[in-house]
Amino acid sequence: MDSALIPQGVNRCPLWKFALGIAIVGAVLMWGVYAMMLVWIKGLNQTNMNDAYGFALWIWADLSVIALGGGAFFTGFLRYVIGINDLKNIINYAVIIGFICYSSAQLILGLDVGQPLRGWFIFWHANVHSMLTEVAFCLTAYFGVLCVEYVPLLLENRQLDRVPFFHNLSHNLHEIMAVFAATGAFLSFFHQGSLGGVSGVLFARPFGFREGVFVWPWTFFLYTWSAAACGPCFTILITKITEKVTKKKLVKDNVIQILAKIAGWMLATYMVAKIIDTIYWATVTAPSKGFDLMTFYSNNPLYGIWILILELVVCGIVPAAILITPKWRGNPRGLTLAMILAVIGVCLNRWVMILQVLAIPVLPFENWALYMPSWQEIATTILPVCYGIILIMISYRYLPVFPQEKELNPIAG
Amino acid sequence: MSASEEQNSPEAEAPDEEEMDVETSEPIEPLKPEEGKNGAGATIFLFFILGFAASLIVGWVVFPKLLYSKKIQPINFNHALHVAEAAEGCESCHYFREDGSFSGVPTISHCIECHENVNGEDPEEKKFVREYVEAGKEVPWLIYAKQPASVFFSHAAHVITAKMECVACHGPIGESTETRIYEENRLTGYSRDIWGKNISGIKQHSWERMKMDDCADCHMQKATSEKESGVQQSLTRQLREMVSVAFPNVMEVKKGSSVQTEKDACFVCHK
Amino acid sequence: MKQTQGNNGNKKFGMVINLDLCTGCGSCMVACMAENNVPFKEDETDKLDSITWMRVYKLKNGKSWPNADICYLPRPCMHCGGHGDHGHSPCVSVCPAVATDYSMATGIVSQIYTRCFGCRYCMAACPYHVRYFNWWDPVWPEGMERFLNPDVSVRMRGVVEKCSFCFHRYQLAMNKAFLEGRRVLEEDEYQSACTQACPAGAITFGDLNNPEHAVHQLVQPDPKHAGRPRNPKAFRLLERLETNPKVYYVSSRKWVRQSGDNYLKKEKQKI
Amino acid sequence: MKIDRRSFLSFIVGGAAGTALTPLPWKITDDLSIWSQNWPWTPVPPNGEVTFVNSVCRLCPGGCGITVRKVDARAVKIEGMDGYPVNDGGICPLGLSGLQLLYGPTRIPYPMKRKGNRGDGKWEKISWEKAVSEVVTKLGEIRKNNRPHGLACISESDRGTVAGLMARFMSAFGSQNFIRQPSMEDSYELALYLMHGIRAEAGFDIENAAFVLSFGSGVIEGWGSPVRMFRANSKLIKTGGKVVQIEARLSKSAAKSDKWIPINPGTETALALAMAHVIIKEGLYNKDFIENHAFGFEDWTDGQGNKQQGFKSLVTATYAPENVAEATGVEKAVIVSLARHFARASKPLAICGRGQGRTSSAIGEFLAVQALNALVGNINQEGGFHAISDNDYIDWPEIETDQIASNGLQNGRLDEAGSENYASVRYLPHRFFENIIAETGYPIQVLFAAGANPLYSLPDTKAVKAALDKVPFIVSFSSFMDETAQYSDIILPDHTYLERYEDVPTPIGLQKPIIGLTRPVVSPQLDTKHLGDVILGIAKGLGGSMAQAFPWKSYEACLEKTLGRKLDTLLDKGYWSPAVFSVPEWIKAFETASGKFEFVVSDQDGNGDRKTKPIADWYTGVESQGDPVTYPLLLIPYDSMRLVNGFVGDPPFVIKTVEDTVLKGKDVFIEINPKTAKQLGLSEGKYARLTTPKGNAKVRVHLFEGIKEGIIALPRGLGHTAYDSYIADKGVNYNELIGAVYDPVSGLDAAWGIRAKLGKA
Repeated sequence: MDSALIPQGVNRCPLWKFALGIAIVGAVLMWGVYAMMLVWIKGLNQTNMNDAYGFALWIWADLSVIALGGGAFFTGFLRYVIGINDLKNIINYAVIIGFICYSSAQLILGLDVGQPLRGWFIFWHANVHSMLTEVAFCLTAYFGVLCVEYVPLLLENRQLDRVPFFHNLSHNLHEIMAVFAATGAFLSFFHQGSLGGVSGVLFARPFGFREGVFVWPWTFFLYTWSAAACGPCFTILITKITEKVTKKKLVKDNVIQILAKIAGWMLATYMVAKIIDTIYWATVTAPSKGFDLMTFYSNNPLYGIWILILELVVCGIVPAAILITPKWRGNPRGLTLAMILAVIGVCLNRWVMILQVLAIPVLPFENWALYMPSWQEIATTILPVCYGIILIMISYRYLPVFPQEKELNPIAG
Repeated sequence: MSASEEQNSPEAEAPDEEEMDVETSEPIEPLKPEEGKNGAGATIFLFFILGFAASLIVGWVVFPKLLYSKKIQPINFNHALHVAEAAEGCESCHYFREDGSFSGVPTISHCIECHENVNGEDPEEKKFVREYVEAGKEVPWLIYAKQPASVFFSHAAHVITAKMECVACHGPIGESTETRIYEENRLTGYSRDIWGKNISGIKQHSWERMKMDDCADCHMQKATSEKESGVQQSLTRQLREMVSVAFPNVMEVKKGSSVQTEKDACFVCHK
Repeated sequence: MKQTQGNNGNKKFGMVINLDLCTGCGSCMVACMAENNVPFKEDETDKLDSITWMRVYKLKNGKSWPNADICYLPRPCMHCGGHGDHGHSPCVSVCPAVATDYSMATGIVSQIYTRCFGCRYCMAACPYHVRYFNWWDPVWPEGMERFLNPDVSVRMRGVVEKCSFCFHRYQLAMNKAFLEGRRVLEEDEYQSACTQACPAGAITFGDLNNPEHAVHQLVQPDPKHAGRPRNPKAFRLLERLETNPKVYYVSSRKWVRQSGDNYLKKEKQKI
Repeated sequence: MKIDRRSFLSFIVGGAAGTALTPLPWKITDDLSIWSQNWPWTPVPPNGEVTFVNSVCRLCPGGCGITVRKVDARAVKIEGMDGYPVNDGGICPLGLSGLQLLYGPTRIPYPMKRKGNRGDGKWEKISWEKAVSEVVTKLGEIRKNNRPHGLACISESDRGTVAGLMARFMSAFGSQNFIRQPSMEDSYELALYLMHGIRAEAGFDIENAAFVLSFGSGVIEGWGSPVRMFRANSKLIKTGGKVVQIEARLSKSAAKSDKWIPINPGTETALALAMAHVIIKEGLYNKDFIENHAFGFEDWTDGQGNKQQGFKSLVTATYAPENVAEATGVEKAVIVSLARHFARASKPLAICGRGQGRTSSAIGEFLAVQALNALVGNINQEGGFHAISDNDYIDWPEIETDQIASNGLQNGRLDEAGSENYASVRYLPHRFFENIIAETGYPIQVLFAAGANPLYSLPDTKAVKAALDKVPFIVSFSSFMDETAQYSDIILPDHTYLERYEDVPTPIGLQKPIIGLTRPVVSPQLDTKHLGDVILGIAKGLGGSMAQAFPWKSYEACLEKTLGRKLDTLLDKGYWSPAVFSVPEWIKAFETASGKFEFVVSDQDGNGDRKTKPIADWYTGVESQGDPVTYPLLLIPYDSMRLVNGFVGDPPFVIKTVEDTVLKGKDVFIEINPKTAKQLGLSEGKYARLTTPKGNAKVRVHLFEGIKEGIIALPRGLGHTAYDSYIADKGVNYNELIGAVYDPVSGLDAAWGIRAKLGKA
């Protein structure tokens, strides 16, 4: 029925199956939408956040999706600015994933503020000292860039492409994509960094605060770096999952290997920086405020030293080692494992840098504050996941996302 | 987005292998150039203009009419007459209390001092005495210059210390012989005087708009000079700043107290 | 005026709480709630969702019976001056919309509820947990809204609020001063509600820049160290973080003074 | 021209472009944010003219001066009155919350008559005329049946004109059954009557003391007049005065004192006597006072010629420190040192009355503590104990009772106070209710509850309820829907203290007499009526001698007449105090048979004959109820300024200040030593079942190092079943778990705790 919209020369599942898929994911999405409406109408009392946890699951989700969406800016940077041409075979998908991540982030932010109708104050009454201001401006600007990057792909839809205006527009946009990629990388550098600054500048929160080493606040660069390292991992991971689901090979191995190798080296260097940071913080910064390292990891039922080991070793050093070793990287299982670990690692880092910061009592006579999200928070966090799946399903079905698909999957006859 | 959720998507459930079920695109023709292309273009342009014009009318004419409700004051009050009759002019009714607060609109107990009985022929006065004085009810005046709940405004600071004229903010209301229509923003509940009569928010007199920015403008001017304005003001301000840096003892530039904005701090006018 | 010349005429309002005198009765908390229109819910036992601008903490010395000891510690907003007392308190700098600000003229950290859009970054920044979010619409039982104080605006759902050092009382006192042609207040003209109510007289409030004020004399702030107390019995909470609070505590008990900050194990052993 | 899809799209695009150039989107965005700043459901308090009204708080016996800030007709804030002799500007959490009671949902809006069963909460609104006439009819009936003594009244206080009118009403009516809510006043009054020979109030010159020895008194937890005590405590700290707290639990007072001496609860009498032992043995007592102004220190001979033991030989024989060390849990050396410090201090003062002093105690404990004061000779001295004779400004004409009333008055009090067994005691509320249940004496047909809430605040609430079930007609005059009002048959609601005039006699514990004036801060907000006027109305309705006994037109007229010229001072200054006041010298201070301070306790029958029980019987405490095998733990109550324990419950502001280690959700925490908890297999926050001989309750566990092993503590002031949803059904009422324990010599309820057990729930 919708065959007129499907790109030429590729196979897609029957419409009913597609519709069923959309319907099932859509049902979960509607659950999220219901929770979202509850939150907007009744207020943030629908969450389990409290005065100790002003930032919680949502902000974690926000920071995580932005880190994971970092694949878009970094792949774009590599493809258009550095000029690694092979990456053109995955860039479309990286852009779509980035677009989903960033639009999700904005949606979550819209939910998270207590007064969404006044959200625009962040632009109109901006405070230049605040990390969030920088985040808001760069994030919005970069989302604009992502839209511009997504548009040409949309216009390549068979029906839209027939309109000469759209056809030309798409072509021209492709021509100048390098400019946008560079802008995107620039903006991303800042907002990824500012997100790192969010906890890094909290000088009265010794667990989050970072100073010294090279530049203040050090978390600024760590965040940019980790996003550049783990974003592409996420892009690869989603590509692999898509291949699994569609039972097709969509991107050639050499493309994946190039990206994985770069991500690996980014991750490895990031880990060096992160370990230096951790050592400096644990031995200089925190003790100067009266905190032994172990006070951050004891006297509570959740946050033990295991979390530091998990983040740095299991989800940091291990995937970095796999990715920079050609033999291990070449092994599909090794590659997948590394991708999963890297993604978990960056999400865990964001969790720790937001939620653990708030969990740790700073006043000596206060206790650890623990928190369990409400179903409304969970539903609204799953909502963007569903939205992402649906957008990927639609994009994959109707747009020529993978340039190598036709070549890798010739239609018999 | 995590791997597990992606795999839950129905596409994971064994894509059909049968050729028949697989939707494959059909080759299609590129769009043919339409006939009468110029004519169509003109039509499209016409509709663009139509839409454009319609929205301008809606936005500039219809919208303001819809946005504000019009209310008539409960009593048609003659300021000019009262100012002439009252012994101390404006201060007879609008005065400072001992604690420095400003009385604002007088309460019925104040009005009774003169209007315990009907004094004259004016039907409005009769109505006032009958409906409010005799019933012991306060008049539900609609306040043109009503402050939002978040604002603290010190009349004493402005009128006594800074010696400002009432007219600067309230306009020549003391000369009015009848009350004008009170327009209330249906969304915000604010008096129209706050945003300004002009829907675009442009003002000709200082009293025509009383938004926070209008307060801030004046407070910024106070920080530099009271009379200069515009370019002249900013130039002298620059000059003063340079002098003050070089010779801090000679000249002191008054910066606002706010660390964030270097204007006056928020708690000067907010509560 | 002589004493204030060194500070450009700026005031630095601060509080000294004598923990030896404090009985932990909770009057300061209630006085604050009553003065500042703090809302309440049926269940306020979840202290992480219970707005108490002033909160009294119970400190324990950690010893077992019969050597156990307790002490109560009232905690208002610290009105931090930040590093070097430049006004960059932990919370002020992080607010993306200038809804909270530091005034160099008074040293008070303001919170403008109508500007705040509820991102709660300031709450994450504050180690003292003085900032509270209005998770709920403020609701008073029918009729009880009659005791609400018009000098303090009621906060709507979805914004952050905190202790203002009863700044509205400063505004009102200034109002009176303006009427009387003054621009400077006497020490007793501006006192916070908790100070006024404290039945044990444990709270002292005044201008830390003014050597004639009791707060200055009680703690002898050291201007070289952004106001660190020179009185050995006095301390500030989390002095090591260099937040430079303007709330000082006095206690004759060593363990109480040490409860005000974090110490490494080896430092503790030395003590 | 063809209007196709593209034309339509073009129209939309043109419209969008045009709209962007109009104020519409920008103004709407702006206005929506302004709307969110002025949500119509968020109240905006109206501004107006600010005025201040001075009055006196009536929410506890503390009698603090208050200044109420008003904006136009609204009262917006209660503050302490500067310069008021009791509190000088300070104010407690409850006093600050008064407006929540005034404007709150717990108020009774109009006279109401019960519909359905008692306690169902179904009420019918009736007019004041009907309400008064109902009561008049009921009272008329019992008078007609010659049973006026079947009327009883329970009241918070027996001082001041309103309580005076009520008491007068009872007398004129022909009933002796005017009962006051129990408090430490009962014990102090009795101790003063026995030792000083006068009916007087205890006054403590704490401000000027140098060494305060507190036997469990919550010096900074609401004992006496709370704010005054806070100020006195602060003054002591500033002047270097010492406070020693003798208490089983590390209370706030204990923590703030200079020294906390943990003691086994209930052994305070023994400790005081052991201290007396040391003081006497070491000759540290005030020789002048003991030799010249005291009787019964040495052994003596009574009217029958029998040798009687004196105080000295009692304590030297029995109360050597080493003898009491084990029982009290206080080491001998500590007792000796404490006794020496106390006796050698320049201005020592011993006080007692547990916690806030809202219960009576064994008379022996008060006698022993007062004996300490006598030994150091601080009675009526600066910084010492002052006996303040009733500052009797109420001088009303004698009542001329009619025959019915005279007959009624022939019947003694149902509670047996003043009877042969309990000769000097004035009120025994618990015995009153027990006698109703046991149907001893005569039946009570009508009960007035005025400013008292016995169904909540008397021990063993189940028994009180059973007693109330036997009273056919209960009249409540409460302003608030408290437990007793909820269980009454008709409610004639009083104004709150912010809506009425009333004189306030000397606050409890003050060392000089003053009168305060409560006055209307706002006009009555509801259809309520001043209790004084209601009493006058009922008396008038009854007519005859009743009407004659109340010659005043209204309560205000009565108050004016009673206070005379003092009223001008009261209206002007807010309080009246005698221009010159001093407590009498020792030589004039005592009106006992000997004219001296008496260590021995004897009935004085006026002809010099002394009849007494042996001294050892008097100087003794009581055991707690329950057997130690079944109930291995001891449950004691504790008081807090954040938990109101009088005739009102916690207003919302005050309950908000309660810590989450005291109350969480609807669960109350029981304080327990971690070691005891471990033995019982309980840990922090766990639910437990608390059982006493009187009842049981579900509680949660809070580990507290400030309490001795084997002892558990529960706060007073929770577990209300009435009032509003801010306080009702939160926690457990301690009084449900405890019963009265009789002091055999005085008849007073002397319970200080009860045996208990705690198991997993």
